[in-house]
Amino acid sequence: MAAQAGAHAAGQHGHGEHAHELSFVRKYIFSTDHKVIGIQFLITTLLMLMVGGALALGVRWQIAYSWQTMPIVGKWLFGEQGGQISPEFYTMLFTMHATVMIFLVIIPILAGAFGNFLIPLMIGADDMAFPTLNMLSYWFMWPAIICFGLSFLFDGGPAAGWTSYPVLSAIAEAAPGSGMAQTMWLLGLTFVGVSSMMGSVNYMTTIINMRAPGMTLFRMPLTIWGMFITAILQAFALPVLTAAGFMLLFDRLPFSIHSCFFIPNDLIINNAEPTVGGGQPLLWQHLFWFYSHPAVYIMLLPAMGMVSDMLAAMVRKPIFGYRPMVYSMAAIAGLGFIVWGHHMFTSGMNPALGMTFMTSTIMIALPSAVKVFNWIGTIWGGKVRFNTVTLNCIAFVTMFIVGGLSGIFMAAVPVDIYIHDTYFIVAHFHYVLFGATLFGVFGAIHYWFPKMFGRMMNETLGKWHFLLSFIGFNGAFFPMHLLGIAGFPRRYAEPWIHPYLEHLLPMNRFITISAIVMGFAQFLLLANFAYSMFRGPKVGRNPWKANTLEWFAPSPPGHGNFDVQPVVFRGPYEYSSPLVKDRDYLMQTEYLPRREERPTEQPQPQPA
Amino acid sequence: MSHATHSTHSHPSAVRMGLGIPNSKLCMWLFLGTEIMFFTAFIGSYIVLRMGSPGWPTDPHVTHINVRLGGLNTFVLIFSSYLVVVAHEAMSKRQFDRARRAILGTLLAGCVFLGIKAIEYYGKYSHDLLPGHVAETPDAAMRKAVRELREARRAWLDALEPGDEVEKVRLERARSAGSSADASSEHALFVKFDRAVEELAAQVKAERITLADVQRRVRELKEGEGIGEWLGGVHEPHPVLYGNLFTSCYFLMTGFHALHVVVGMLLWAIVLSAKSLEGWHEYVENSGLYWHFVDLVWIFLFPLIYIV
Amino acid sequence: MKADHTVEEHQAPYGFIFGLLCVFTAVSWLADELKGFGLLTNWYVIAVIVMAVAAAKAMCVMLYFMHLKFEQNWKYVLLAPTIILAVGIPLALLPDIGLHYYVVADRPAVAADVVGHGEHGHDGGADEHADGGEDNAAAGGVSERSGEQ
Amino acid sequence: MRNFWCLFFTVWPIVAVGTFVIAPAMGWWFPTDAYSTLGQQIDDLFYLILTIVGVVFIGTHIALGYTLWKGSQDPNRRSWFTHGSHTLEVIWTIVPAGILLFIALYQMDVWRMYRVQSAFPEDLLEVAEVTARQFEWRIRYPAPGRPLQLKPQKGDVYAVNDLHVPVNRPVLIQLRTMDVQHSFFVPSLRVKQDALPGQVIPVWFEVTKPGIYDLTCAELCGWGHYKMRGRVVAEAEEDFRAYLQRLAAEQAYDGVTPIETALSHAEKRQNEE
Ligand code: HEA
Ligand code: HEA
Ligand code: CUA
Ligand SMILES: [Cu+2]
Repeated sequence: MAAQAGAHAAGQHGHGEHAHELSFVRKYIFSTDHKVIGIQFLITTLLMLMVGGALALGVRWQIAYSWQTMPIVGKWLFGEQGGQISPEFYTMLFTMHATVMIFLVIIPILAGAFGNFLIPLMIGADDMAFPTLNMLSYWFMWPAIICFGLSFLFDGGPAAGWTSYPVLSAIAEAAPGSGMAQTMWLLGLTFVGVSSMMGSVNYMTTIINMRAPGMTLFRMPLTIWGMFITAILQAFALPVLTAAGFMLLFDRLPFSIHSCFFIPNDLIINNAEPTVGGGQPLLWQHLFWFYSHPAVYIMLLPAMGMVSDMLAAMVRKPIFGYRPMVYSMAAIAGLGFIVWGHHMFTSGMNPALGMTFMTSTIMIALPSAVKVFNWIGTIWGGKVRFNTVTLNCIAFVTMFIVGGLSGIFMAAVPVDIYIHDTYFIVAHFHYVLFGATLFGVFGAIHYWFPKMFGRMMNETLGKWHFLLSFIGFNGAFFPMHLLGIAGFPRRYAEPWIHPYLEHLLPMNRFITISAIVMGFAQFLLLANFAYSMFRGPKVGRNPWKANTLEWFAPSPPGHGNFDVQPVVFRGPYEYSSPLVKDRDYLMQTEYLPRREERPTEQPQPQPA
Repeated sequence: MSHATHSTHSHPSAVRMGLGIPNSKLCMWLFLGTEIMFFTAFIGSYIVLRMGSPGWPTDPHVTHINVRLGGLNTFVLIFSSYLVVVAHEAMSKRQFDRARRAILGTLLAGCVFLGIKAIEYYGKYSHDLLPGHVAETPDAAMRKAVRELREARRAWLDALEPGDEVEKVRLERARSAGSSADASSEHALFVKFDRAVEELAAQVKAERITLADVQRRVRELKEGEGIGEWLGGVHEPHPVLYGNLFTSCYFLMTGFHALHVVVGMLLWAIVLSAKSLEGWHEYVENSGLYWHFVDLVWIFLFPLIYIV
Repeated sequence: MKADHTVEEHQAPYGFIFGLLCVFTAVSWLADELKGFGLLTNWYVIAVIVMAVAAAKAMCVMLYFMHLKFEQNWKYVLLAPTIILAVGIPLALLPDIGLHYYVVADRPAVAADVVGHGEHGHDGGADEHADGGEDNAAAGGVSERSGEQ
Repeated sequence: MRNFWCLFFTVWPIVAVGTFVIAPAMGWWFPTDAYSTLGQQIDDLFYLILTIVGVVFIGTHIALGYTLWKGSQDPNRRSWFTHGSHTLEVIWTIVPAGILLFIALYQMDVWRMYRVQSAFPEDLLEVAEVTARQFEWRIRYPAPGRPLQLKPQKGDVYAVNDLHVPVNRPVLIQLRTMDVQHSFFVPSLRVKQDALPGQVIPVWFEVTKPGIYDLTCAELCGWGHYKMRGRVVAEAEEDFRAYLQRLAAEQAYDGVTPIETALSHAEKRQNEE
């Protein structure tokens, strides 16, 4: 079926016949196999994580040791400036840090890497609905990487933050030196947009139309639900950002012909001629956050799904409240579309809108609460083994609680008036983005690595990586809440010129050191990854004794995934089912000759 | 292993859970969903920007929006959409020749649409109604006229007195040559023009002249024999309040729509380049969906831009 | 697969729909022409007519040309959220972009009466342009209609 | 090992809570108490949310720690086979819903007072227009005794990075920007409002304690964003008047009459009026 669709889409070139004689290039580089593409995404994004992390360390260095020469790299990078970072460069650092982390790490690692790898496997399909489109979606990330990379080269670098609010981002004079860089940045944004777009329609089609026999919607693992809902969010929200990006791009045209959607009249910027426009900068904020708020759930829902699957498998227990989990994900997605204004409480928007957005934002904590309680419920009465996967999943849950709860402060508008654009926000989103999502991803890497490469990852290294990351992470980001409460504004190249912040310098040094610890812990992950790829102990099909379909395929699965077409008989979470006595898992594909009784709760012993 | 793979691939008959519509059609519909959001962002922005603007140029003499051309274009697109359903129907009945003719018709209609669009764009261009170029107030319009006249003078001067000396020197030379030459010579004409420009510039600078006067003088200059042909880049000053925002929106929306038309035409061109239409049924259906969508967008753009 | 069975698909009255669409187009064109003759001058009436016509045309194209009439229920699942969002965005942008809660600082005066948006009028924010206002109107910069928007 | 991890996941929330408990004593807390009326309400709200959130945080982590500890004790046990509990789901949907709704409704009032123009205090004094630009705050006071106009007037008094306001009465500033976005942020007063290009945004606050407060910029506005430092000086109303008079006199300085004389003339003239 995939073959057929592909052939239709791409014209008439044959498909399948040459499956066993693909050249190296077709097999590993321009491959249309979803698993290869997934792994390509994974490796690319892990490398990008290092890039983004290195930029973050630059940010941290400047805050804690303002204007001091960075050890080792400082002289080399900023020789002309006497080893110093310039304020423009600092702006570029955090802009690119956020850009890389969000657009080249978190979104592609979730949807691109795990989405690609897992969706066909978990629903029992041979491949994605459109393998070629899938390949393109990976390769469209490269122009984006190149554009973002090029924006480093133009002197100032993009200088408007990842939110790139006009007028700062719309008029070249506003940020001298950033002219071409900002334009490149917008182009890069368009390319990641195209890439995600291709991915998301493909995922939706695959999930809707290519499920194995018996795989009804409510037998899908939560990972698939997460990916599915993410794809929907992506499909509805992303075009708006792309559209807004084009509008900003046209506003920036370096010729005398340029539009003025976001440029009001009579601004005198950098002593240039007053602008002639009539546009409205607030429009960008609305359009940007209309995408970027759903995007934060795009950066979370797949991780939520994966963590649910991992937790259930690790504690050998059905997920607590499967349907509420699905519904709450859907609710998060639905509500996610009507809360974007909470980023704009102080922006000068209509206060009536502020009230509406505040209510919806606070309400979004509700489905999140359901999820948190269900995760705890899943662990409740389960058999907990503290391996790397479990540890990362638990970290996900606790970090998400922290990040989510700090969201409540900000959702309360009056409080947000004070903490908006302070480090409280920075703490919040690193807790949800790194604390939740990235720990979830770390868990997922360890969990699905055996399926990807047929080998286990090293447990000891994994635990050390977890321990150092967790401690470093909390050391770095927990104190940021306090910074925020102390009124420490974000995006400050040198906060220390403000006397009311001076006493916070030691805390910032502590944060920076923690960040360095956390940063270097990531080398353990890379090392573990690279080492285990070639040297890890080999495993069979189902090393975790899990239920979902991917474990039914060989490890690693060949082209076409399954040697036997799977047929699905039950939901994905029948761990410790009373129907089978000799083991504590019951795969979705297993056919039990006896008619299954409806699993009841009574005969089971209550949790310890 | 690879054998097993092979067999699953070449026998797509495996039962699947799903909607029972082909993947490609499902994908096309999902894609159209994203396209709706894409145009929503543009159209929505246009609507609110327009409402938020204290004024908006709507007079066709000012905006050079031509409802008749727009209506004609609407008709052309609807007609092409009709041809597409005809083609689709013909494909279902395996009347491939008829389908091919209909598709060719669609392609041609697309060309006509773009042609008319080009005429409209040219109208805007020739009045310099381009985003960022529009003078919004009478003052700005007059200053713009002076600027354009000076540019025209520079071009003329370059032709008259080529060389790499500073402009001032060449200007002096041209002036003195002009005053001594007989009245019909190129140089004399130039001097006449030059004087007019300088006088106008001085008056505009001193705010001693009304817009209507400037318009008249520019018109006279443009009609002036021997001078007019140098003034192609000079436009009669017509301030259009909020014209920049208006043209920004206009070109954004119609431009992206036109881009979609071009993509659609490419899709049709691919079908036509196939030797036989056998097996293209799904392709035609999906491209048709896309084409109808493009039509649909225009159905909304037409009243929003041209009429309201 | 399914493609083979579409042969005996529902034959929609394509020609009739096409005719209908042409008539609709003519109606909106006419609305504009009448305005030219001074017959239909109320901006709102014109706007409502042409937008209603556009919606009707869109329905025709979607239902028949795009075969939505003959599709199964997935069409609702796909189109309902899309349309809600598509209508929702402009509505949500309206309070901030379409109307202004705060005073707009630097609007060239069209004519003082044009600018008012609800309670917040145009507070003399552009004196330097004030005298330009008449000229603009004279030059056709803004037609009388814009006042009603 | 398993006990280590149980301990690990118990200790970290304790450390986290502990940090928050000792933070005020360590000076890692609000820069100062809130010295504005609305600021105090914001702080109250903050503490309310902090309490709720703290309870939720501790509660969820106790539950988490407990389940982890129980679950890791007996490696040979079979897990509890359950697909969830309807009652529990309902409970933990309804209870947080109630709490959240309470938070949402409870704070509406503060927000309304802060931003909704019709809910502003009656006796607002429009002190100045603050215009942000890269990278400074320009302040325009009306001439002493005159009301503030939207457009600059003759006799207006100008200052840079130094905003004086009378204490103990609600004052209003008109916030605007000459170029890009900025944000008017006075941490000690808990005031923050973006300056939006193209619009004039009224911001009101009532300072409750005389003093000099830092004014910073909280919206990225270019390379010099961090150094857009100003101050808000809150002083008794007479002092504020005197300051304005003095500033006006200084700006009207004709190069001959000594400032002090000019000042007394001005005062006399005003008294006569
Ligand atoms: C994965 C990413 C992610 C996630 C999941 C969230 C989740 C949430 N976010 Fe966050 N947010 C960001 C990423 C994310 N955010 C980013 C990147 C920014 C900054 C962008 C920038 O400016 O650069 C931001 C900024 C941001 C702001 C703007 C702040 C400002 O700039 O002034 C606000 C304001 O309301 C907010 C709120 C919330 C809320 C209410 C949630 C909720 O979804 C959280 C819900 C979860 C819980 C509440 C915890 C679990 C629940 C319980 C344990 C139940 C009981 C709880 C109660 C009864 C209270 N976020
Ligand atoms: C997924 C998203 C994500 C992730 C993972 C991170 C990770 C980190 N972030 Fe980031 N951050 C954002 C998203 C993210 N951030 C966003 C959206 C912003 C807002 C930007 C804006 O305001 O516009 C932001 C802003 C931001 C700021 C605020 C800057 C400011 O406002 O002035 C800070 C400051 O401390 C910071 C720090 C860090 C640190 C220390 C990490 C650490 O977790 C990083 C850990 C390090 C690694 C994982 C890599 C390890 C690599 C090495 C050790 C290589 C070393 C090599 C050399 C030194 C050559 N981030
Ligand atoms: Cu001004 Cu930041
Ligand atoms: Cu958000």
